[in-house]
Amino acid sequence: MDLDFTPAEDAFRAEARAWLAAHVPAAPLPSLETAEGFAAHREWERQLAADRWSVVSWPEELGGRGASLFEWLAFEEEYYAAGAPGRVGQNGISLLAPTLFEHGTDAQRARVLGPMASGEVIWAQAWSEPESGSDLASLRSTAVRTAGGWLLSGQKTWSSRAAFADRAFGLFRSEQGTARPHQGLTYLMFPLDAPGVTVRPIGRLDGKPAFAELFLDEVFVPDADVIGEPGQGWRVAMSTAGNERGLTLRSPGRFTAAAGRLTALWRSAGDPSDTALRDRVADAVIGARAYQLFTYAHASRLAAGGSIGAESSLNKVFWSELDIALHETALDLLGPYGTLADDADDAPGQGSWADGYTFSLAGPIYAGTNEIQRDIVAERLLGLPKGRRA
Amino acid sequence: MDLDFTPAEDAFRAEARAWLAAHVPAAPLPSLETAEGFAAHREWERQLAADRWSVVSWPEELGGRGASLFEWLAFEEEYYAAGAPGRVGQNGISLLAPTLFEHGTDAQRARVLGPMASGEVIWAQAWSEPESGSDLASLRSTAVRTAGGWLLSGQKTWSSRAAFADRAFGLFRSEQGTARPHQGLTYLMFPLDAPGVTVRPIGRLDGKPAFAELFLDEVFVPDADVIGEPGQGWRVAMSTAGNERGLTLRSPGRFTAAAGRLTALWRSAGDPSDTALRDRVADAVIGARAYQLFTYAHASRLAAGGSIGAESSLNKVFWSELDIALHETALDLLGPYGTLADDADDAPGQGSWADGYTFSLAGPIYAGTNEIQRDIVAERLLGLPKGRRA
Amino acid sequence: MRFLLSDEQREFGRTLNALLGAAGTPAAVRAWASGDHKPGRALWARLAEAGVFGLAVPEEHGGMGLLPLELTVAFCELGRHAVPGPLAETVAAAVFLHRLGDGAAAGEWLPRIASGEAVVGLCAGSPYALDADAADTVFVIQDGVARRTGRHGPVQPSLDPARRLSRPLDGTVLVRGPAVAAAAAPALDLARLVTAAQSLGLGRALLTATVDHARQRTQFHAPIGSFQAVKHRLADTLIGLEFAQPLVHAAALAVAAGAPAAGREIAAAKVAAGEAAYAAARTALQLHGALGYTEELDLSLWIRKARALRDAWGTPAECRARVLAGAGASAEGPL
Amino acid sequence: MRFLLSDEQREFGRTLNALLGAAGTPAAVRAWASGDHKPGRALWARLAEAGVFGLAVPEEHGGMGLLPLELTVAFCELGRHAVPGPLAETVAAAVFLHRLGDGAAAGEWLPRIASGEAVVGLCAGSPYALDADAADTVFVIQDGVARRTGRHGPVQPSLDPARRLSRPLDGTVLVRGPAVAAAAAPALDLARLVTAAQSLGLGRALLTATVDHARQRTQFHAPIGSFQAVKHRLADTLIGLEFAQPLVHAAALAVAAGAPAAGREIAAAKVAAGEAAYAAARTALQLHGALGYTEELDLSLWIRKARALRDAWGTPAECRARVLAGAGASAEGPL
Repeated sequence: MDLDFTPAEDAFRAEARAWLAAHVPAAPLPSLETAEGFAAHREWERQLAADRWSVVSWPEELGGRGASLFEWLAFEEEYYAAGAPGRVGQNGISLLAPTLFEHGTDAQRARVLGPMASGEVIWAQAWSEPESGSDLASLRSTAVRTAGGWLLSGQKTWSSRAAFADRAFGLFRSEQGTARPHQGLTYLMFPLDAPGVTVRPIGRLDGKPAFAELFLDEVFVPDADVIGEPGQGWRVAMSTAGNERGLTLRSPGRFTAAAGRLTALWRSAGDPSDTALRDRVADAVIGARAYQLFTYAHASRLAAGGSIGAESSLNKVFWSELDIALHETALDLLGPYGTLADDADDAPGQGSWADGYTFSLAGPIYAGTNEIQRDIVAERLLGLPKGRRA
Repeated sequence: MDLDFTPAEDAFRAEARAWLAAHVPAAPLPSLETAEGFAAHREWERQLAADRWSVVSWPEELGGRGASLFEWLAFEEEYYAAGAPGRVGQNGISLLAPTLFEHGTDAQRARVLGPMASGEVIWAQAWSEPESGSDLASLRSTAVRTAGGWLLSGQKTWSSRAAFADRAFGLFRSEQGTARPHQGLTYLMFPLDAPGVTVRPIGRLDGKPAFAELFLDEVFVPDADVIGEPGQGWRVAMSTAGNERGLTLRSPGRFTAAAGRLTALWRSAGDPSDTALRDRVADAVIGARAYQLFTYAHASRLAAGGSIGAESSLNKVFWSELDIALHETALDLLGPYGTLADDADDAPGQGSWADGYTFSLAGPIYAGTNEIQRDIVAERLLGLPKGRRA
Repeated sequence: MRFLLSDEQREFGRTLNALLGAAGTPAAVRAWASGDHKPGRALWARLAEAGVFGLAVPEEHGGMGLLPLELTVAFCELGRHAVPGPLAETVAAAVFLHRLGDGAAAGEWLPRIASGEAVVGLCAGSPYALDADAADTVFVIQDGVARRTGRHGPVQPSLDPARRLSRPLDGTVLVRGPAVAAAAAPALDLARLVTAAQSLGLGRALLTATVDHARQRTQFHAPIGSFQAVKHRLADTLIGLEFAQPLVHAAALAVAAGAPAAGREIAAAKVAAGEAAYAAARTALQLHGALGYTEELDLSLWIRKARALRDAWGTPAECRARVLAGAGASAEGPL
Repeated sequence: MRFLLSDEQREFGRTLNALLGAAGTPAAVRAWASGDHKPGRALWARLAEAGVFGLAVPEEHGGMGLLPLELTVAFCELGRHAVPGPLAETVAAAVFLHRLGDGAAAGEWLPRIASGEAVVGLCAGSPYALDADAADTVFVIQDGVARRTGRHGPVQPSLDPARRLSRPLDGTVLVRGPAVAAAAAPALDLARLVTAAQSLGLGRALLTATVDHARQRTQFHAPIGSFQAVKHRLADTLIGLEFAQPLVHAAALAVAAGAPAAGREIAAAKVAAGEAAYAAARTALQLHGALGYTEELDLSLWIRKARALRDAWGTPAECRARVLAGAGASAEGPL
């Protein structure tokens, strides 16, 4: 058992660190949730891609560096520690790409992944529907067979950043009246500027249009944009959902960096004799370290040929609660400045705490609510009997 | 709206305070959970009764003082503040007596209440059975009709202090195969030294025999010892259960006194700059005050002719969690002395924290688990739909 | 003892509840947040008419004397409807002016506060004044000096956009010296008390909305309110609020009686009500799911306010310290 | 990186688990609590035979050198079976003696620790020594002086009767001066580390027993483990333990590597493991209901130990302070 990176991994980390030090913008980019900020972040994706830092774990021929899981973790640690911008390409890279690697055709990969890696095409997810939140299998949007493809109709919602994105991916009901709701779903990709698509931005709690509703009215999608077999969408999607909950969406680097910033804030602004706040800062540090180490253990298991299943539900509950507690602590530390929005003149300089706080509040909700995750932990990891939840 | 006691109530409080100051033993009595301590506590009940302090809210002709609810609350505040001994007669006084007042016959009241008030007869409850904890209606012990009475058989458990008590009361199934499990139960009183009764003490977490199992083998009980109608035991018992959860079993005086002792401990042993502990001490004080005021509001509603139903479930959850948090705080404050048992030579003098801690841990379990209470709060007070709980 | 609101007090609360329920407060909150104070000022006038602000103004200035209990009844309703504006600040300023002994300032402002003509800011213990851009004037208490100013710096957007924070600038000195602190103490205590009451109402509204949602929203073929995890979370939210409420009322009684423990009672009420309402907001957000995370849902106006009220006029930490700063327990109570 | 126990380490844990599972530890714990140390000493000898105590003793004294990771593996199993005795104290005393540079004491005691002949107490930072009545000797570190004693005051009953606390008395001075503190630091860190590991195993056992109970116990015509409130509480218990475990292992690696952050890593592990095991005990008690509240159930032996281990060799507050006392975060980690 060890926690040692290889010399090659260390070199990889050092190269990433140097590149980030040279390229991360000195001033934060404008908010990702505005047209201006979206464009700035897209440009940042282009910059990352130009030096092959946008998708380090992809094969070299697709613009990556063939980075190992540990290299990817090291990169993420460096990325967050450097205070680099949020990844506007994240939905495509961490949700769609793994699905394409596993279930896509060569042609799809060749066509989709390059522009995804470069930020030329930004992807939005289109999972949820107004009546299907936790109960995702109850989707109602339809895909109806037509010549050479499918016609999509219905309503999707909570589509992150769809207001500015280029394309979207999601599940649609292609067969009615199946025995179980998970059957008869098809996984499709579609352009957000296609005829029949209406995108209505939705304001987040802090007013920023962080997601959108999509209204689809007979939107044509060619067969080439179906991923996997028609009707098998649930199975195809589950690998993506696993990714969303598991390793990729919330890399430990995010929390180790945040805990580091919190510690710095506490050392500079906190009262060291205030043990109540000290304990909470320490808990954030301990939690971030635990999450990092837990991930290292999982990565080691994967590297040794193992797999991860319901364990990702442990992750989800842990990081989402850690994230809220960490940001609440920061707000309490900052006192009257804690609630100032990031675009306030007086906003505390040491990182975007208010924005991060608002964002953290979504953690226990999205990618499967924590209630659902705890059910999964109890039933699949502890073997407790299934119940009606009620 | 006011929080004022009347001059008469103040006089009552002052009289109680004076009596307690003169009579509360200087050194704590031996543990209630030993034969010696049980006897000492029974003697204390006799002393209370001799000066009419054992059942202040009962009518004068039964040994009480006809105290109003507010006088009773004031008495309890004084009682706990004075550090007076635990009430070995409590099960009879707060669980059985209210049932007798409501459902008993004059003859039963005349026969039972006097010796109960004087401590001559100490009562134990016999509710739970090995397979019936939260699901009390699933009782299996039986009462079978016989000439002039009933024959009780079966097993009861978690009967507090039954190891030393004289008599017990509980529910028995007198009809089999009723449509609903709550039907066909009968409420009976029986002597613990009757032929056919075997009492097996059970050690509590701290080793003290705080409760017992009762094995009943055709124990004869005359008709005179049935409370209410045979078969109506559930309805009869529910008034007692309401009492257990509601006002009487955990009077606010217990928590206001404990919070006061905790504050004194913190002032003497605590580090005032240790805000983490300070906040927890403050929360105990706030919680105790909230519980006291909540009870005053309930008492005011009762005095104004109102009634209390499912609200007692709010009480139960609140005081039981307050009690644990308060005692955990005390243990943390005491550091290495916190876990010393009360009979340790070095035990901290300011009250029996370790014993109180162990006792507090039972709070969320007995008198209806907090899980059940939260179901009741959600369904009856918030109107949420009933579920299968699973 | 009759620790229950009187019929009149209940009726007063019901009247305000009905008034505010019919007044379209969410639209007023949204306008306020965007800097349009007109609908909010109209609401303010109606609240004054209903007698809210007069509850903090002595009779000689057109008010009803200081009635702390009635103030908590009113502020509970103001919180229940997420009414915008420097509400706590205005009533606290009234107390401050009355106690300050500056006859001119009191004569000028107290009648206008009572009548609802004046929206008044108060800045003390924080660099920011709430809603100075909407206020007719702002009183500033700092370093033993009381000032009055009409100028303020740029509005600082914050987590609750309907709470518009800015730094008061310049101003005229009203009074210097120990009289300032003497007048400030009861004023700040009152601000804390009514903020606790506001939290309580806010939390009640959040709980009601969330219970309604949980009864209606169906997932896995059942209303989510039938899931035990949802039930227990809502039950805990109710418990938090139910046990905070008597603390708020008792604190108001202590203020009315001039009890030495009043400051500690208020601090206890503030911790309990502020934390209960914040927990209610977290519960509301979680159980509404993504829906609760949008500003489109009116509920967001309530959710965003909970944390700000928790910290306004005394953070939980400050209030906990205050709870223990004093005489200590007796048989009559732990405070 | 391969942050996984090796096959050998796993096998070592399994062997101990099997040994202890077959050894009837609950009876030994009950005997220990009543002052009869014979079954416990027999268990001790078997653990020594399996190599447990040699993991803290240098080779020249009959041990295997200091192997912190293997120690955490072993102590996790000791905790899982609630093994009684001054376990952490004996291995920490070994480290202390080795570092102290008192050749005579080391030569006398280290071989006997490795072989299991000696049960050794250690008293530092607390007035009490654990199980001095069962120990062959007790080392006392106080005010820069290291003493050894065979005498102790009366046993003080405590919440965990199987942890017998008493004050060490008198004794012979071994060493005075800065060498004592220098030797004590790594010893006390090791005591803290293995106590964390012990908590982890204790928590695992509590969770397993409670899950089994929840699957079997029926109320309202359903296993209580099908109720969502029960499920979620058990899920949270698992989460606490799962995230504590890598902290324990990483801390052991840091000790083995002599890393400057070792003390902070250990403190982090101790907070997480101690609190997770205590939470597991609270969960076990609550979900077993009255049954869990009896000493008759073997589970009580585990439940009672959780709080004592949470506080032994560093309370959560002390450990949290230690986590922040140091160099601080870098991209590689927050400690």
